[in-house]
Amino acid sequence: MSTNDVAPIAARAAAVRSALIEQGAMAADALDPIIHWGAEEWKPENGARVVAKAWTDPEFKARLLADATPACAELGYHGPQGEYIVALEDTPSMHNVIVCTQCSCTAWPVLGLPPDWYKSPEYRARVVREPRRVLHELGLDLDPAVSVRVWETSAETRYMVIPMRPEGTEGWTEEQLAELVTREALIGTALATPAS
Amino acid sequence: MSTNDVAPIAARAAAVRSALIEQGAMAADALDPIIHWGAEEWKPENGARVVAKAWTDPEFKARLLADATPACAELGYHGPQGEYIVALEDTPSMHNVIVCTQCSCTAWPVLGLPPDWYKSPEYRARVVREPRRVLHELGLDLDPAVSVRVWETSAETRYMVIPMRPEGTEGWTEEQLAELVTREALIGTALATPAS
Amino acid sequence: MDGVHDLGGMHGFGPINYRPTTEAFHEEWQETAFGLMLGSVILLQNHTPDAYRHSVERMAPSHYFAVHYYERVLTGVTTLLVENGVLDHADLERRAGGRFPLAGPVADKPLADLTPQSEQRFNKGDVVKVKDFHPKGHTRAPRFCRGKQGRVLHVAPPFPFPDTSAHGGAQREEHTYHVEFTARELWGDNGTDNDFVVVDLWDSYLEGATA
Amino acid sequence: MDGVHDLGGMHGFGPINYRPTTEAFHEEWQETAFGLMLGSVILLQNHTPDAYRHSVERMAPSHYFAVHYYERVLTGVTTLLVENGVLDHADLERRAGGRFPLAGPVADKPLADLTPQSEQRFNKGDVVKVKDFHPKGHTRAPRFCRGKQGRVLHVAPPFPFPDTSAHGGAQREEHTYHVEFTARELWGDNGTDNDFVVVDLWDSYLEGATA
Repeated sequence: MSTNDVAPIAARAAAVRSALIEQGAMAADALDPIIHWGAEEWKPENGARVVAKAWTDPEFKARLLADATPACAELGYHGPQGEYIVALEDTPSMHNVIVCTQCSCTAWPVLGLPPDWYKSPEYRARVVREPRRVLHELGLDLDPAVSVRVWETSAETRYMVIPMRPEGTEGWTEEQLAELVTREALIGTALATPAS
Repeated sequence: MSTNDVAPIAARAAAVRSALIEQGAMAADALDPIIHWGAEEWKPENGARVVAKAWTDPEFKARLLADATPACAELGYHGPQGEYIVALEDTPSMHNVIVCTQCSCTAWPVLGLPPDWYKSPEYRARVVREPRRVLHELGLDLDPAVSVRVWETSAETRYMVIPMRPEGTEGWTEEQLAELVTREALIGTALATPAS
Repeated sequence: MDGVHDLGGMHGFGPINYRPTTEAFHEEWQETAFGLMLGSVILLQNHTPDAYRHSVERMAPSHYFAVHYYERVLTGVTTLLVENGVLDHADLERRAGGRFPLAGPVADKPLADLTPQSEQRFNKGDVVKVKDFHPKGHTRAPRFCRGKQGRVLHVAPPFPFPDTSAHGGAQREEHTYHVEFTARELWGDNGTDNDFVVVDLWDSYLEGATA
Repeated sequence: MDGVHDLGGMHGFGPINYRPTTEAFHEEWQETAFGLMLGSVILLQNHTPDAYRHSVERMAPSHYFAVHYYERVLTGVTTLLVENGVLDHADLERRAGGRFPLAGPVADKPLADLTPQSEQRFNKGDVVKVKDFHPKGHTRAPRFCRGKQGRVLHVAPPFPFPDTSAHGGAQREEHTYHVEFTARELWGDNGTDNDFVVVDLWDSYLEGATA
């Protein structure tokens, strides 16, 4: 494709928005609440709170692993791309990691919109084929004895990883524990680690 | 890939050439004969002469279909990418067409270097899967009863198509007949047709 | 479709630009693209997420790989809005002050010849095989697992079948299954003994198999 | 490698820009790229066409699809010249006055676990099946025919086996076979009854089969 005469992407986006508004197909502020949800409400801090509660409340954890959708909704996390959430529990013998090879599906209500690296062709192509090498490159070295399950988000299930609770966090509050869980830990490319 | 700071392709080509020359790895005129052969000597007019001779000389045609490499060499056509040439004869019930899906291999001595369209991802991707539709788009409508063989140049065999001799060319000279055979006819995306 | 978007397991991709960030959008046009992607649910009749995903898949490969995710989003959504007559392509190019490349057309006969499966045919622990089918249209069976055998880990609820839903067909629902494949099954001698890939697959994509 | 260069049968590609032309080169740099591609045979020790082809395949997909054929040629050849220590990448970028993107590295363990076949195992008329293998390195078995059955039309002479030759391995020779596949075998219900694809395949890629 010749790219010289292509309009700048910002101009293309503005063209679509202005055309819809001027034609009366869309109110001038119609996108504002959507963008607000994407930028502010759907965020990994939500999933971190789910994980912290699972670490501290065995009954909640049982409900979460049995059916994560209502369990997340208990904490107020539900909505688009969260219609059917499944929680994947890491164990000493099994590490879980999430990808969407064909587009970039993610559980928005608990993970937030996916980060650029998760949406990259490089991650999408490689993690299903060489997960240990990818994780190593991203800074996570797994013991070869630990099995790896890569979860491909090919249908409507939206996954979240429940990483293992770090040692040395006995007695921490849910709020303190939630601080240990990044978006990358919820995807499975990082562990939950105490600030060193 | 960020393309803003990439050197222009002409500057990159010149850089390689000048570096090799200045290092003494290559003489200043070392590429000239190669380029001459690519631009001037390997050309579809060669293959057209082969076809015209096959149309008029049954014994040559028999040798060509039995082993095209020495038959083409009889006319002086041999060299790189012509080490093993196979001639594919079109018949009223079978049409042949050539592609190289993985790169753009062609029988240089008889077809010349491949044209841009042959090297395009579009041709490479589509002609093996939907040959009739591709041929239709390129202006060649085949009778549905005619079979199509698409020849994928995946190893070292280099193909050339022997199109059917057009009706109404009885008594034409080899030179006249050769004028009817384009590079596209040697690839199989066109027929040999008398100038209308 | 066997498209370049179906990236799982493809070789030739280099290092991942891994920069954990917290903000969802880096530039305003990305917000607009995202807003339009969700907003198009209201703007388009018969809109489905499957039709949207397919609109992105139909982008020219040279365009698909050259641009940021949200340019793919904007291109796909705008293609649907133009195809459905909501917007006019020439008007958009005039407004944008330059070319506005859209995705390519939907293929003729986009559907594979799959048998609809409204009942749950498989259960946890079953061995299944993914059909080796190659439709021209939208499908969510990644190419890397077609023809491969795996084991059902979990039965998920029924969801609309994307291959028909993307093409204006029946919104029929089918169960999906979390099917675990061994890396050796998928990648042959390049696989590792204790690596697994779990793919979420609709019932129609599968047939029964024996271990 | 399962790379984006392996285009046969991929969907999503649009109209072919079909302009029959007679000239081989449109710009001088294209002549240079072609000259270097052939000239590198002399400049490089252990040079093989297979190593050259693989150097192009290793380009980043975003680069591969964005550029003209002869830019791919130049990129591949230059990558080999740099990898073999003939040229220095930084020096080239200084000379060119900007970035000079090269192809990516060769994969670890690029070879598939195939059994060498120095003898001709098949004959005209035999039914054969292409192994469903997925090496990380160079191979000339197109992905669209892997796992598929066809019929041998013709036995070609032995030629160096590209999968090893591209990676500095033994220059062993094996027969290749022109194997005819029906469109239905390759593309399922999208195939047509009287369409065929003939693929030229090395002996190691094949196993015997029954019709």
